[in-house]
Amino acid sequence: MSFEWIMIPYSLLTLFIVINYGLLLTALMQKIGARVGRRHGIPIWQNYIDLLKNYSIRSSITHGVMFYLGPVFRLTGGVGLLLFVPTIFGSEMFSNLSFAGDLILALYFIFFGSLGMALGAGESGHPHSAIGVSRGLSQVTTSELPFALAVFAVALQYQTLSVNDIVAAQQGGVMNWTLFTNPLAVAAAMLSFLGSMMRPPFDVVLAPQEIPIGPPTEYHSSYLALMQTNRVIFPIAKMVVYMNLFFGGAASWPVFFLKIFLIYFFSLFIGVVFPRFRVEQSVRWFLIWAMPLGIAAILVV
Amino acid sequence: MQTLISQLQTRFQLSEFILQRDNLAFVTVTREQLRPLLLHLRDKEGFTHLVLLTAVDWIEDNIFQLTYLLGDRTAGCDIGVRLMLPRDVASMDSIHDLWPTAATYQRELREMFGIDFPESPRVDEDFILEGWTDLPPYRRDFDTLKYSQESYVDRLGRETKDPAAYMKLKLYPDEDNDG
Amino acid sequence: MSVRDLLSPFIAWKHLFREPVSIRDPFNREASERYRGFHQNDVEKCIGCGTCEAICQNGAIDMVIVEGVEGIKTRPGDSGLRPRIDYGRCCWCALCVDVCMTSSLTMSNAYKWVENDPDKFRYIPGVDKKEWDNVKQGYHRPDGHRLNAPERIEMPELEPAERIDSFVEIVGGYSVEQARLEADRCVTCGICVATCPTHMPIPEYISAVRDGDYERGLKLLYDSNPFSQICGKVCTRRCETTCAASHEGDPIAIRWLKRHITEQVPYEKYRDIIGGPLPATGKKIAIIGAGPAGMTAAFDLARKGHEVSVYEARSHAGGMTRYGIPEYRLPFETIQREIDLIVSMGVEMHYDTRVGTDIQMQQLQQDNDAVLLAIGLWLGRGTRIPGADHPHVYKAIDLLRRIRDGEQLEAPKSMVVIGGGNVAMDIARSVARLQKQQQGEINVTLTALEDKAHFLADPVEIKESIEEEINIIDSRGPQECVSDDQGKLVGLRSWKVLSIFDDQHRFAPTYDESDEQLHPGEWIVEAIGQMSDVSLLGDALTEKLEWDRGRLQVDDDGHTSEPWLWAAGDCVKGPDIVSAVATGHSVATSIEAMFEQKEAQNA
Amino acid sequence: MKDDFEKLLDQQPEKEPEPQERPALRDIPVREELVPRTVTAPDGQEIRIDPLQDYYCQAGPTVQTPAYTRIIEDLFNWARAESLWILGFGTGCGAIEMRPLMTPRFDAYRYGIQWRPTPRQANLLVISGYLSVKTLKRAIRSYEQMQNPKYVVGLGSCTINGGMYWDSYNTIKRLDDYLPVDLYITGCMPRPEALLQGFDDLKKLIRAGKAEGANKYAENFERYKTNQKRVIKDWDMPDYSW
Amino acid sequence: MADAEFGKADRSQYPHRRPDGSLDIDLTSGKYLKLWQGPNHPGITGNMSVELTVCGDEVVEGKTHVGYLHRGFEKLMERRTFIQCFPIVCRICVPEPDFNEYCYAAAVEELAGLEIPEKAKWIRALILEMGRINSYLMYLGGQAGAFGQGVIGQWTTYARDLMLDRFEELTGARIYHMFILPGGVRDDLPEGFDERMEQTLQEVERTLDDVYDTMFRNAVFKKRAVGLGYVDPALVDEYGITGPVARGAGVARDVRKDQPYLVYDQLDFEPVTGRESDVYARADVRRRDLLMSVDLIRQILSKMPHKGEVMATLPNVLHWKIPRGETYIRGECSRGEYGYYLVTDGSGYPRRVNVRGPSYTHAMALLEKLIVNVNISDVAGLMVSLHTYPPEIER
Repeated sequence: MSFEWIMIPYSLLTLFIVINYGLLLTALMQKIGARVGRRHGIPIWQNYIDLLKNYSIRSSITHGVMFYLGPVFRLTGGVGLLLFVPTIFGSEMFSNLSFAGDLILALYFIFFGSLGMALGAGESGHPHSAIGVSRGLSQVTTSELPFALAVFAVALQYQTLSVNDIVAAQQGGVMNWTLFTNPLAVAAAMLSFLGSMMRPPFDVVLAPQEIPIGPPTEYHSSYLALMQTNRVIFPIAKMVVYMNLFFGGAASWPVFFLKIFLIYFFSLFIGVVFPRFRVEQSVRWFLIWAMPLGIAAILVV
Repeated sequence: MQTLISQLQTRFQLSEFILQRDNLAFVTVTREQLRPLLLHLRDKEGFTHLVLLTAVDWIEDNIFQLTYLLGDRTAGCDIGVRLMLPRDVASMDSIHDLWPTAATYQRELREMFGIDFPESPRVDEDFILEGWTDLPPYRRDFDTLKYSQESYVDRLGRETKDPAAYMKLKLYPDEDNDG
Repeated sequence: MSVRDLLSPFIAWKHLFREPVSIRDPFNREASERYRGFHQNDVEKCIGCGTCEAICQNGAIDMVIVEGVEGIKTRPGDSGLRPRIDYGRCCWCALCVDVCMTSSLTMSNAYKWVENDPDKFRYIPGVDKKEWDNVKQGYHRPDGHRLNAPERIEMPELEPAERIDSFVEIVGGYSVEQARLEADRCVTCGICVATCPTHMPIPEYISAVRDGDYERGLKLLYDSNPFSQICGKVCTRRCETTCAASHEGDPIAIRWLKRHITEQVPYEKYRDIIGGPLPATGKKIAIIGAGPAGMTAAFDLARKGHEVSVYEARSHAGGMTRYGIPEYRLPFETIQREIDLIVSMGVEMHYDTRVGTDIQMQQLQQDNDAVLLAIGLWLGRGTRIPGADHPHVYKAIDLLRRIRDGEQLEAPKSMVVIGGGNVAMDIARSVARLQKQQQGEINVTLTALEDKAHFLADPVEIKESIEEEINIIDSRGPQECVSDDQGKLVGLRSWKVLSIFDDQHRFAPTYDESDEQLHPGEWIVEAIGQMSDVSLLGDALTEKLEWDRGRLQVDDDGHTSEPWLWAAGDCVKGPDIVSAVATGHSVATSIEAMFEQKEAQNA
Repeated sequence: MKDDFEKLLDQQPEKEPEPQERPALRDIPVREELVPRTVTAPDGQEIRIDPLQDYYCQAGPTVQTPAYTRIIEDLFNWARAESLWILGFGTGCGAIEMRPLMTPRFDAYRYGIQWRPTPRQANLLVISGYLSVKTLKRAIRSYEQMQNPKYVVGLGSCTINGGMYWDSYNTIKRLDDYLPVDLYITGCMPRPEALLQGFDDLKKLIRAGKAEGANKYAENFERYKTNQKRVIKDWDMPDYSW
Repeated sequence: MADAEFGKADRSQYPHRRPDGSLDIDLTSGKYLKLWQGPNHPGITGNMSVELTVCGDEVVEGKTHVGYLHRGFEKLMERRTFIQCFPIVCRICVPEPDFNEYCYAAAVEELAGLEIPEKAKWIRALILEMGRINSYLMYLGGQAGAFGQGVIGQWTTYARDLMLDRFEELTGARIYHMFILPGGVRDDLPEGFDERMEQTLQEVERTLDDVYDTMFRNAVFKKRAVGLGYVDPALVDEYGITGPVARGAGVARDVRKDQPYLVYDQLDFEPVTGRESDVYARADVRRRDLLMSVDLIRQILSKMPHKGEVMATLPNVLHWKIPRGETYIRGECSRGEYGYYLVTDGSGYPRRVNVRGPSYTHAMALLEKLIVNVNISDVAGLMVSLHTYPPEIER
């Protein structure tokens, strides 16, 4: 695929849609979670207000350059991830900047954000941030490992490193999805997915009851707003990757919305009802349960 | 309870025995005998539970009363061992080695009454108060209302009238009632 | 880790499609029926006694002056103050509601109050209008939940059967324990002090009873009332009518507690406790009449060091307490102790000395720096109905005096008393005793214009009279003292009273003439009021003085229009022993002030 | 808002002519970890550490004016009002009613109210009842760590005039001496419904642009600090802590 | 298990003790980190703090700091009359205030020689059990929350809210009931209270069923709670441990049974005990104790006399004096033994009141002991499992 200038406004449009969908979706997820807790939960538009509010805070203080760059890196990671994988399969407008090797780039971006965050939060000097970062890095590392293995398995399976091609290979019926063609890889990836969504049982990084609230402790006003923006983009971007790799991608926005919702809901479904693991417990959990699955997936392929 | 006390009385010099209830008695003991008595009660008589340790300020008599309340949970009865301490040399031997939890009580007594327990762990650390510079607040000669009014500012504009005085002012102002 | 442990938690998801349990509109949710919310006060019921302030451990309540609100005025029984509550202090424990003496203070179930000015959280419930003023729900003191005993400790008394045939004192007096319990009921509000004519420090001496410090109590008593022993037995105790406890229970037995103090202190110690007179000043004062008013003034002035002479027409001091009150209420001994105490302050007594005959007013005026007229009300008023001039129609006051003087009266077989005041009760009960002693049977009828609820007599008197088989017939207007053909009195004819006063509250009784009764009686006693005998003044002086409807006109201090002459006691105000004491005090103060003024002029 | 504050300023001189210094019965030691010291780094370099200077910033707060046009400021105020983030700091017994507030029965999330565990992200400090001197110190620090605009709600009668601890030696009586308070909710404890009402009223204040406590604090920084230091004897923190 | 291995980790880098017993910790060495949890910390129950010295992820020393809620109650009571003390005592323990009211009232009654009506005793017991349910419900939410399971707290707080409604209609207040005053209780039960109580109890039971399924039968919760915070039964006496913490260690001590007060001798129950003495066992003891309270309330409501006074005749409370004496009254609250030591001197004011809250021993000496070698993540869960309420420590 060759680069065309029109792809830039197109991908910005994608970004716009995804941000809005993300804002609404996270609110919706909160509402669903609240329902389980027998209450109504936040209004569906609450995230917009919170975002606006945080941008409108008048004062902000910084702990150094990295502190400032942390959220920027994180946002870059989210946006980058989104932009370099095709959002809607087969659509000229919403394929974004995907290219032949985009799968590797995607993996890189997934990690990039966390690293940026780690640097920024580390700079803030707050012990809770520091603890959160060390926990985060160890957990992310182990949780991404099965994912990487799964991706590797999938790449092997389809013999390509282009997300687009992988999606293309899954077209033509539900049974063609990686979900069914390579269930082990999907299982490994989904377990890893749980680990990256910052929901119980793998939210020890944030853990409000222990280290309020982990890495972002010191972040506020526009920094926080940046992070919030990222928090709605990044999971979706990530889920786009998942959707493309394992669930047959999406050929239209409605299908996209539905699939993203379901994938997101999966993490919620588990997260609402479990407490969290300690960090070494979750590391061990990933190594014991998810890693073998990933390795098995490769071996099967 | 009664029999226990009479047994104790043969071994220790006890005074002022009060049987408050069937299952609660208070005895007064001398400083030297406190520790043997506590040990005896704990190890021989089954009073293994240190319920509380606190002080009472009898400022008129210039003494602090220390009350060691021990409980026998199996028999469901308690004995309060009282010890009179001169107020001006308020210092007492620590019993944290008998009950580790006594250290906390002793820290509080040190802070709130100014009764010292040398050897008790962390006894000089701030416990409840922080940066307190006045008299230990639980002492009777510390006036909390006075301190409060001196340190903090009440909201202005409050005043009250005594009904009888106000009626006098209003109904028979000229009269002098002193006879 | 079992599979069950992995799956079981997902049960939580069953709530997903259930309606949330949140309250739809939490802004308008009503609190429960009993909720202790913001205060309400029925300001018209409230008497401003300040008990709420006393019990509030937060110092949240101030008693503040409320002006310009209808129904709130400083008057006997109402201080005119109202509680203001500081919601920067309140903790909604409702002790103030529980202790409220009139149940005027209650709580609504309103609970929302947000303000950005912290000074606005102070308000006077009932006066400062709030939206919860008319809310019905909320905490009110539950029935039977009292923080102080509503019932008076009963006074040990002789049973009617034991007392009816003698003049032995009925009331036994409290024991120390009983007195302490009764004193315990007092809330120390001091509302009563204003009502007491002589403003005795009632809460203080009740506190003394509570503390068992009777000597302090006695000092307090005698500082304001040298007739404390007597008042402890026969005071009209107007204080008790305004007692805060009387609104929801029995008033404190203030009189009995006063009596208790005087009984507990040995008489020998009285003089030491009260203290002797000051050094002599050389000023001389003459007092005419050794009743409560005269003797009070004598006591006050003698203690100041003045030379006081009292002129009494009768053979004993005490005035109306000696000659007007039956012995079963006030034994002689009590009076004597009181008088002896006053005399011991250096008062010179001249018994059987009638001013006007034995000594002249002019003489007194010349010999003294001041003269006090305390001659009381010794002439009984008559009804002037037909037949009232019959020799067996008596004035109550005369009969009482004769009985107290020890005269051996022969009681009639039957007797009718006209009047519903204390004097009427006294004579009825005294004669009843004589009847019981002499004939073994009581036949006394008491009629009055008023209905029983409006009798002027003390309710206790009425109750005891009924116990003593006095036949009380209320709302009867006397028309004629009927005699038979032999001129023997047979009884009183009366009509039923429809109303006593007209629209302008003037005395103008109307009768139902169809309802006529004849109350049989060999004697008829009129007990409808007394007047003073002012003949001693002499015509010239009588002419000079100012008069108001038959009474001497005096200013607030008892000063007459003559600079050297004061008047006090029943002859200016009353009849009532404690008022007499009060006027005695004020005259003494006034005379003292006059002396000081003169001194200042001389100097 | 201005009025009552001026009133408050007027009141001060009459009541407190001079801060009463009580003779110290014992010296308050500086906490071990706050003592300035010299440490040797692994590479042999000597580093001078003064924790009170190094970890915190001494600069006072500044007044932050609304820098936008009216319409944008209004929009921002609306957003601020509809997104109240409460600092999860239960300073007194009032904290007990915060839990029902955030749970199914009252579900304050419905009204845009959430709690945040860190002062940096919170913009509403709820002083839930009495403040002991020891907590006051922490509350002040938490407040100062919050970002402008920030709001303070005093909850319960003890924040207004001492409440039932009016004669206690260890609790402050008037919150507005130490922090700028936007609203008070009376009660002991105020019910969750009353709290919701209070937050609703606070929203109105914010929307009207009247909740400028942070600027008030900056303007009168000296006075607040003087008051704070009068009661907090153990002042082992810089005047202002970012 | 893996955890056991974890416990056997290399200890060479851990600080050793100085001769005086304190730990030899050189903060400047960079090996250790001082970490304050609280007072502004959501994982801490109430307003208190723990000063942790951590090495890696593990706590080497923990010091409890209290006093943030100190109001000086014991001092304030010395200048309040006996009745004036009654509204302030309940503030000593916010989540379960009724034990303060009961213990104080009972102590005053004993020293004043006041006998309270039979019915008042039943109502008092009812209120105490209702308070216990509230306290436990709050605890369950907190325990799950400390391990990151928020939904339990939502449910239990709702159930607690319903119970607060019952409190409100009975006592006239939600949190500070101020209903048990010396001499009895303020008022009788309101009309129809029994039925509404029954509905609430059923809702509580339903909630508990859910809680049991989602919290107690939860792999992750077990992973976190089992084996954490082991309390040696031998420590029970040494550290003055009472209540569910002791019962979780298998020591069947319950004041309701050992020294029955009010009407507990007429009720049918057995103390609930556990065996493992870890966080999970304590949570389970409390859950079963809660169910027992539900049963006790049913018993109380059915056995309670229908008629009768609820308040003894008090002397005028404005000048109520109590002769010289001293006594100690205890009750079994949801955290353990709650007691009041009251000394009177014949005046109208208490000479000395000392409140013995169970948290006093649990949160100080015991917590400081248990917290050593615990992972930072588990500090909150461990603290909550001791069920401490700071205001009763510092009063």
